[in-house]
Amino acid sequence: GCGGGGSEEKKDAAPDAASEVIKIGVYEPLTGTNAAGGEMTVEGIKLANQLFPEVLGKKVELVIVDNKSEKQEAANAVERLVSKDKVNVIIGSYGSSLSMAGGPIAKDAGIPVIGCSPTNPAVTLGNDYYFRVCFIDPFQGTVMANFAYETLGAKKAAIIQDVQQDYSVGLNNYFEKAFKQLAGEDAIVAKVNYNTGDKDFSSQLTAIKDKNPDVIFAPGNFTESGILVEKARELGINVPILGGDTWEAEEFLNRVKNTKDIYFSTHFDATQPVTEMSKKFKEEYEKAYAGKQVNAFGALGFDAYILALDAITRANSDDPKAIRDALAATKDFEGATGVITLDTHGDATKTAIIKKVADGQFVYEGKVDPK
Amino acid sequence: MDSRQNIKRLLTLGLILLSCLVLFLAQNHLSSFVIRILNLSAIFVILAASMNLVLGFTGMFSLGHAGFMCVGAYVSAILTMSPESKELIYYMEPITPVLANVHWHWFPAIIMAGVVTAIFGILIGFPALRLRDDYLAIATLGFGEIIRIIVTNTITITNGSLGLKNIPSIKSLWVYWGFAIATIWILKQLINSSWGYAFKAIRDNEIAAEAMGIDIFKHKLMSFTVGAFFAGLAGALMGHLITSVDPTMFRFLFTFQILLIIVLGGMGSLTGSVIAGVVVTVGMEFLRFVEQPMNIFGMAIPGIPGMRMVIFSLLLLLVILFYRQGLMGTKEFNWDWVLDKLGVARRKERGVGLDG
Amino acid sequence: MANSLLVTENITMQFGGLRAVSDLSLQIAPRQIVGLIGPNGAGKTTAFNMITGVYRPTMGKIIFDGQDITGLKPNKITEMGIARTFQNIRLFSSMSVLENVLLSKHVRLKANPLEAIFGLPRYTKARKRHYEECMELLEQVQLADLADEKATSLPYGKQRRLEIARALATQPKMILLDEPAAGMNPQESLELMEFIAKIRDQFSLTVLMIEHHMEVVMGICEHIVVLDHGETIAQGTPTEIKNNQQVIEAYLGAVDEIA
Amino acid sequence: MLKIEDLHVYYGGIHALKGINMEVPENKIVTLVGANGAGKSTTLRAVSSLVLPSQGKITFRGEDITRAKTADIVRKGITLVPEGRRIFANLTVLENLNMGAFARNDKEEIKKDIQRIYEMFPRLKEREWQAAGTLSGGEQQMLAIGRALMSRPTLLMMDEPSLGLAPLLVKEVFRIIKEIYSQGMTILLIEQNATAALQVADYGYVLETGNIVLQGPGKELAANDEVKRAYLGKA
Amino acid sequence: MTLEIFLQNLANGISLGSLYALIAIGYTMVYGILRLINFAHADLLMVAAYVAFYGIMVFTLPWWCSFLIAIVVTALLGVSIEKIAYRPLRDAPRISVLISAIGVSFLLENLGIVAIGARPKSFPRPEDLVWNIKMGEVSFLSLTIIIPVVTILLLVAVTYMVNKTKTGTAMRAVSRDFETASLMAVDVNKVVSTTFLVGSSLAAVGGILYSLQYPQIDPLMGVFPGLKCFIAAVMGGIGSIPGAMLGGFLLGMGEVFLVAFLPELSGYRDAFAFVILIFILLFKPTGILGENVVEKV
Ligand SMILES: Nc1ncnc2c1ncn2[C@@H]1O[C@H](COP(=O)(O)OP(=O)(O)OP(=O)(O)O)[C@@H](O)[C@H]1O
Ligand SMILES: Nc1ncnc2c1ncn2[C@@H]1O[C@H](COP(=O)(O)OP(=O)(O)OP(=O)(O)O)[C@@H](O)[C@H]1O
Ligand SMILES: CC(C)C[C@H](N)C(=O)O
Ligand SMILES: [Mg+2]
Ligand SMILES: [Mg+2]
Repeated sequence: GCGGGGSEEKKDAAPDAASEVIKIGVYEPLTGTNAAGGEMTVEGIKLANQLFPEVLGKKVELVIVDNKSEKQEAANAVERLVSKDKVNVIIGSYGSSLSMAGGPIAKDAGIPVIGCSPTNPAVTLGNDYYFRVCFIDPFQGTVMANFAYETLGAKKAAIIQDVQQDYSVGLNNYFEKAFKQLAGEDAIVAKVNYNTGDKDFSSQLTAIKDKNPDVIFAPGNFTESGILVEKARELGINVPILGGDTWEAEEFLNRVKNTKDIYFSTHFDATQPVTEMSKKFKEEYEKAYAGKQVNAFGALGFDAYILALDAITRANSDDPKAIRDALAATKDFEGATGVITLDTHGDATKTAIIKKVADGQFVYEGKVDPK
Repeated sequence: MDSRQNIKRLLTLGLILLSCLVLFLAQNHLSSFVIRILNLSAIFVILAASMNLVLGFTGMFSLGHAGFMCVGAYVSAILTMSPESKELIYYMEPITPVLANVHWHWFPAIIMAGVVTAIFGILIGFPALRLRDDYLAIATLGFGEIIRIIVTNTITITNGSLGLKNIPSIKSLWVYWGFAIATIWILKQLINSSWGYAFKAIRDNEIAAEAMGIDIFKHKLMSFTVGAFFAGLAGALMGHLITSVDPTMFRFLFTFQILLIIVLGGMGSLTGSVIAGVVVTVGMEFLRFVEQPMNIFGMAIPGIPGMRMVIFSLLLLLVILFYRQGLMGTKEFNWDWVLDKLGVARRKERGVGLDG
Repeated sequence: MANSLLVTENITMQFGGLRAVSDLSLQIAPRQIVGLIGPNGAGKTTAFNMITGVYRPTMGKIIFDGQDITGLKPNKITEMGIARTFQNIRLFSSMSVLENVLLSKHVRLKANPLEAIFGLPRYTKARKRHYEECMELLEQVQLADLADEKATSLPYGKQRRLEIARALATQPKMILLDEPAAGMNPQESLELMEFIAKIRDQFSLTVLMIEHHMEVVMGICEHIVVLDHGETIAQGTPTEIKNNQQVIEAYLGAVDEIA
Repeated sequence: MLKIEDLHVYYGGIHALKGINMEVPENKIVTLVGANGAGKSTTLRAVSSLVLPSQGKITFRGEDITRAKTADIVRKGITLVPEGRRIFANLTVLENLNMGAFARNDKEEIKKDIQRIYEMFPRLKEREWQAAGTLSGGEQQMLAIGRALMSRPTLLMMDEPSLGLAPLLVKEVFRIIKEIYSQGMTILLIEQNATAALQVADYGYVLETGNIVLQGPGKELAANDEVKRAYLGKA
Repeated sequence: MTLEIFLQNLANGISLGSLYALIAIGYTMVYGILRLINFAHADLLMVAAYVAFYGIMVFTLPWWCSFLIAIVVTALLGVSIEKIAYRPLRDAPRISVLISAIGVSFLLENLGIVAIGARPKSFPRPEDLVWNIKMGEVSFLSLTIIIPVVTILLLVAVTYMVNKTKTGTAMRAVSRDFETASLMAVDVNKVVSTTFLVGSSLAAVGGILYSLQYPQIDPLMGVFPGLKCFIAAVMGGIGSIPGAMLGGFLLGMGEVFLVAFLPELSGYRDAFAFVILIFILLFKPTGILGENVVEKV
């Protein structure tokens, strides 16, 4: 009939029960602006697949599609996974907005998705087929505000945000709220913006320098952030600079390794194994990808995969609906990044790790458990 | 009316019925993936055809299409999203009360998206259309980016970079292709009309066109505005297809993508835009296989992300270097051609679009 | 002059430091053929450009058919009844001969685009009528058999004629021709001369033309205006001009066989 | 000196030259006359390799120059004054003249030649530093000829040098043609103004839609009835 | 705003502005001759950066040697691009050449992604080239001085070449009329190649300095500076070399001071570039120093 809005699906039959393999679809940005993050995540997923190639006695087949860091491609990718490749469960995607583009399609098709690192709350909101193995930005923002106020003793903070990144804007927003609560309404002395792709931050930083904050909160893509932090030091801004989980990347480290007082929250630390799986992950990762830094995104990709297998085992079925139900019931699952319990939204309640840069390395600084 | 006219009428009617049948069959028998790709094709067809009006037919080198899409996408999204959704989504700063409780049906909302975008088109056209060639190109590209940046920064209306989600989803081929066919028909009628010839005259020789009594500015603005209208429409449809929008979707690179479709199809050919719109959209999806791991003669080749864009750019270069007219040049599909092929007798008549 | 169709009152065009035309005053009666001559760069084309609205005169006034048209846009002026051709041919290259001519009717079309899109009768009828008028016009200028040819594939001489036909299709009262015989050999020039005389009679036109071919100018113009360095150095009948010493010095040169 | 044999040129589907045979002897003025679109310009353009013939042979002093590079043809001594002047509007008069001598490296001689051109056209000397685009039509034509002479051609081809010029200037142009001819140059001239052209020419060819239909000494052609009727406008 | 902060901003503005100017000059040169917006110019920055990167990091060549190789490779690449992708389209409509340029640009970017991956790499900063200078409260990198100096030297060299040498005159002649230039015995292809050689070398120098200033390189790194510098070139009047210089400085300074004086508007920084561009074009439709090429009727 004529008319849109209808959301009932007729043809997308669930994968036939008798199929020989279980398919896990992966949609990640492998090209475009977010490619680096997608690449790290996929490394973790592939590693997990090598270690655990089977479930329920069937072979697990990964179907990896590139979403080009573009929303319409992300939507196409998920549609393709659900209807052409007929996957049983999906993993993805680095970047909350890409995840939001894919989410509704998976939901309509009744295929569960496990996000690795999308931390924006809106990803799982109103979508009971979307889960994630990471914590969310409100938590992360609060953690960093507390850290700044309590541990670093900061009274005045400056904020730099990438106005084009929902992640950056969202996280800053939570930080701002939490920090104001702790240090008073006037505690944010400067708030300046930049755009994705910018490389010149000198004027923003000069403006901040003028305001003399005790700490700078500057979450964003590690590409821009690396240059930003380096520039800040060049300009003689020596106060601590704080960021979020995206900073855990080799590229960022390379930029800032000669500086100090760089802190960020993340999901995982290889030197502080929290579970058996953490150790295993670290060992295997170093074996498989010699020369690369063990990182949180790889770990999260790894966790998403093993959680999917766990859910399939618990459901004892490859039926997506059954897998979804099993995922929703996830409790105390031991992943590489920690013990994962999914709440009613499908978000992981997990410990946040704070790391800092010292001696050219990311070093464990502390951890904050969820309340 | 001679017999040939009647035959053409019948053929057109037949084609319409056939399209309906095809749509009906497709809607009911194709997988949702294929349907999505076809829907996306329809959007690109609208985009390419409307940009072709401006670029190919009126000769204005305008690159603001992505910006116009952005406007359309947001207008329709904000008008159709449920108040509850809005409350949920606008968590940084609440939406302005004026818009908080609007909740329209998608059809008027999409039309409204076109209208609002057309108004933007007029506002931008007024200053920009005094410029020409590369200067016009860079200025319109600039306006497109400015729109996007404004959308990013007006948080109480657009929710800024967080974008919008939970936009009511439309999946039906009928809607997308309905709009696409209507667009093509309207543009065809316009292009074959006296106004269409005025556009082409401006493209061919502005000074002479003006000397023949054509108000250059008015006609340019008209073409530009019509182009903006349909771009807005396409943007709105894009929003309903993906169900979430954010400003980064509408970078100027998106405009280039449409530009490439036009050139591949043939500047100044609507038929070309339609064919290339579908071929490129479907082709890009088809080309995914080059990024999948492959087994060639027992050799395992890992998937290389980005490979299909390499192939796409190579194909583009080959077309432009060796087949620069594109698929159709400035030719259009028409029944005369078909009938000639079929050997149906033809009375001498002139192709000046009097039936338009 | 009360019965003049076109009057220019001391029009002047200044480009930066250059005064391309100064104080040009023309009075052209209906159905007259007037020649505008002068050395290269004298300001003839500039005078045309002022009259047709391409440039706005720095000073002076232009009255056409009793109305002040100074500074109106070219399309408005065309609408009011002045059409022109160009020194270098400017046809619409993507269009056929017929389409080139038909385009000139756009300015006379009384309908809106929506009527055109939905094919409503007011539009289709007008269009049909225009089509017939244009075909008739092409018959008159002997281009009818080439109606479907691409305009720019025509031989040069015919392109020039088409340009004139296209100008005529706007239904002008007056037509301005800028060097219509340029690039024609003497024989072709003679044919063109006859053609201009013919259309003047047929469409009861007023003609103002720029031309360097003296056979044409002297043969057809009833009145001649001579410009040099923007100044009007002489006006009068062909015989007067031919014998004007100043004109001979500045423009014609000593009379000999090369004309 | 220049010999063209069975020259065919196509522009896409248009067969512009259909087998032209002609010859330009040393130190003569040869003229090509014909209606618009007859193929006169095309012939000269083919000699300069600005269009490539599909068939035929062009030899210059016995050397085959068909399809040689334009720049090399100029170096061999054939220079074309193109239709419509085509001066470099953004360069000064002096720079235009220097461009004419682009192939040469004899700086001193170039300077002398420029002075000679200035003697020939005192107007150009006055405008030495002016951007050429702002010159009047007649001055531009002088410049175009002067520029061509700067390459010290042995064969100068001129395509409608009097186009769009006022009568006085037309006379001037013909005076110049005679002058350079008297200095020993060979000239191949195209003119719409057939009357004048045939008067100065030693030999003439009449072109009609890509074919040579008549040829003969200039004065003879000028007297030919057919030519008179078709091109000279005299019965 | 204190004096220090003002001086700091000035230093920031100068280094950004001269970087923009340098890249804009390359755009303008190519545009001046071929009337072509050479989109691939932006990607030549990237190529130069990667060649220099691999030279230093993988082949452990001294930095000056790597830079030299990078300039040569990029220049040759630029010349080849013209030969393969633009020359065959010389008599085609301008839009075809433009599309070809976009195609080349896409190809270089995606080849880059396929061949070296999309992840950014850290560009090395040779210590004898980059060090920190501190003058009171004002602190800046040596690059802040090096970049403007290099830019001005190159500007002078290019201006001299275009206006005073035979090749330069030929370039200007070719820019107006290929055919007539060839009638002057000018080898048009050679002149165009030379233009690309110079333009691409400028892109290479720009790319290297850019990577030193913002030492993170990835296959898409050229897109943004490419767009910005193109804007700068248009602002100054595209085709005009001093115009490109002026546009580059204006844009760089403008951006820095916009954020400096109105930090709350820093999100509009990219829009700002376009806003001044459009503003300038409205008053001077061919840019500040652009020639007014009115078509004579
Ligand atoms: N737009 C303009 N800007 C500056 N100067 C101009 C402009 N248009 C014309 N001129 C100058 O004004 C003068 C008159 O030019 P115009 O074209 O009117 O001459 P003309 O009499 O038509 O000459 P010709 O017979 O060669 O066509 C010339 O010196 C010309 O260079
Ligand atoms: N670039 C071109 N493309 C297509 N056809 C062309 C081209 N140049 C010339 N022609 C055609 O070739 C034929 C010969 O043209 P050519 O210019 O040689 O004529 P001509 O004798 O010099 O005429 P004119 O007196 O107008 O200069 C004409 O039919 C013309 O239309
Ligand atoms: C910046 C992003 C790519 C990653 C981030 N954690 C998000 O949720 O979006
Ligand atoms: Mg004139
Ligand atoms: Mg000719």
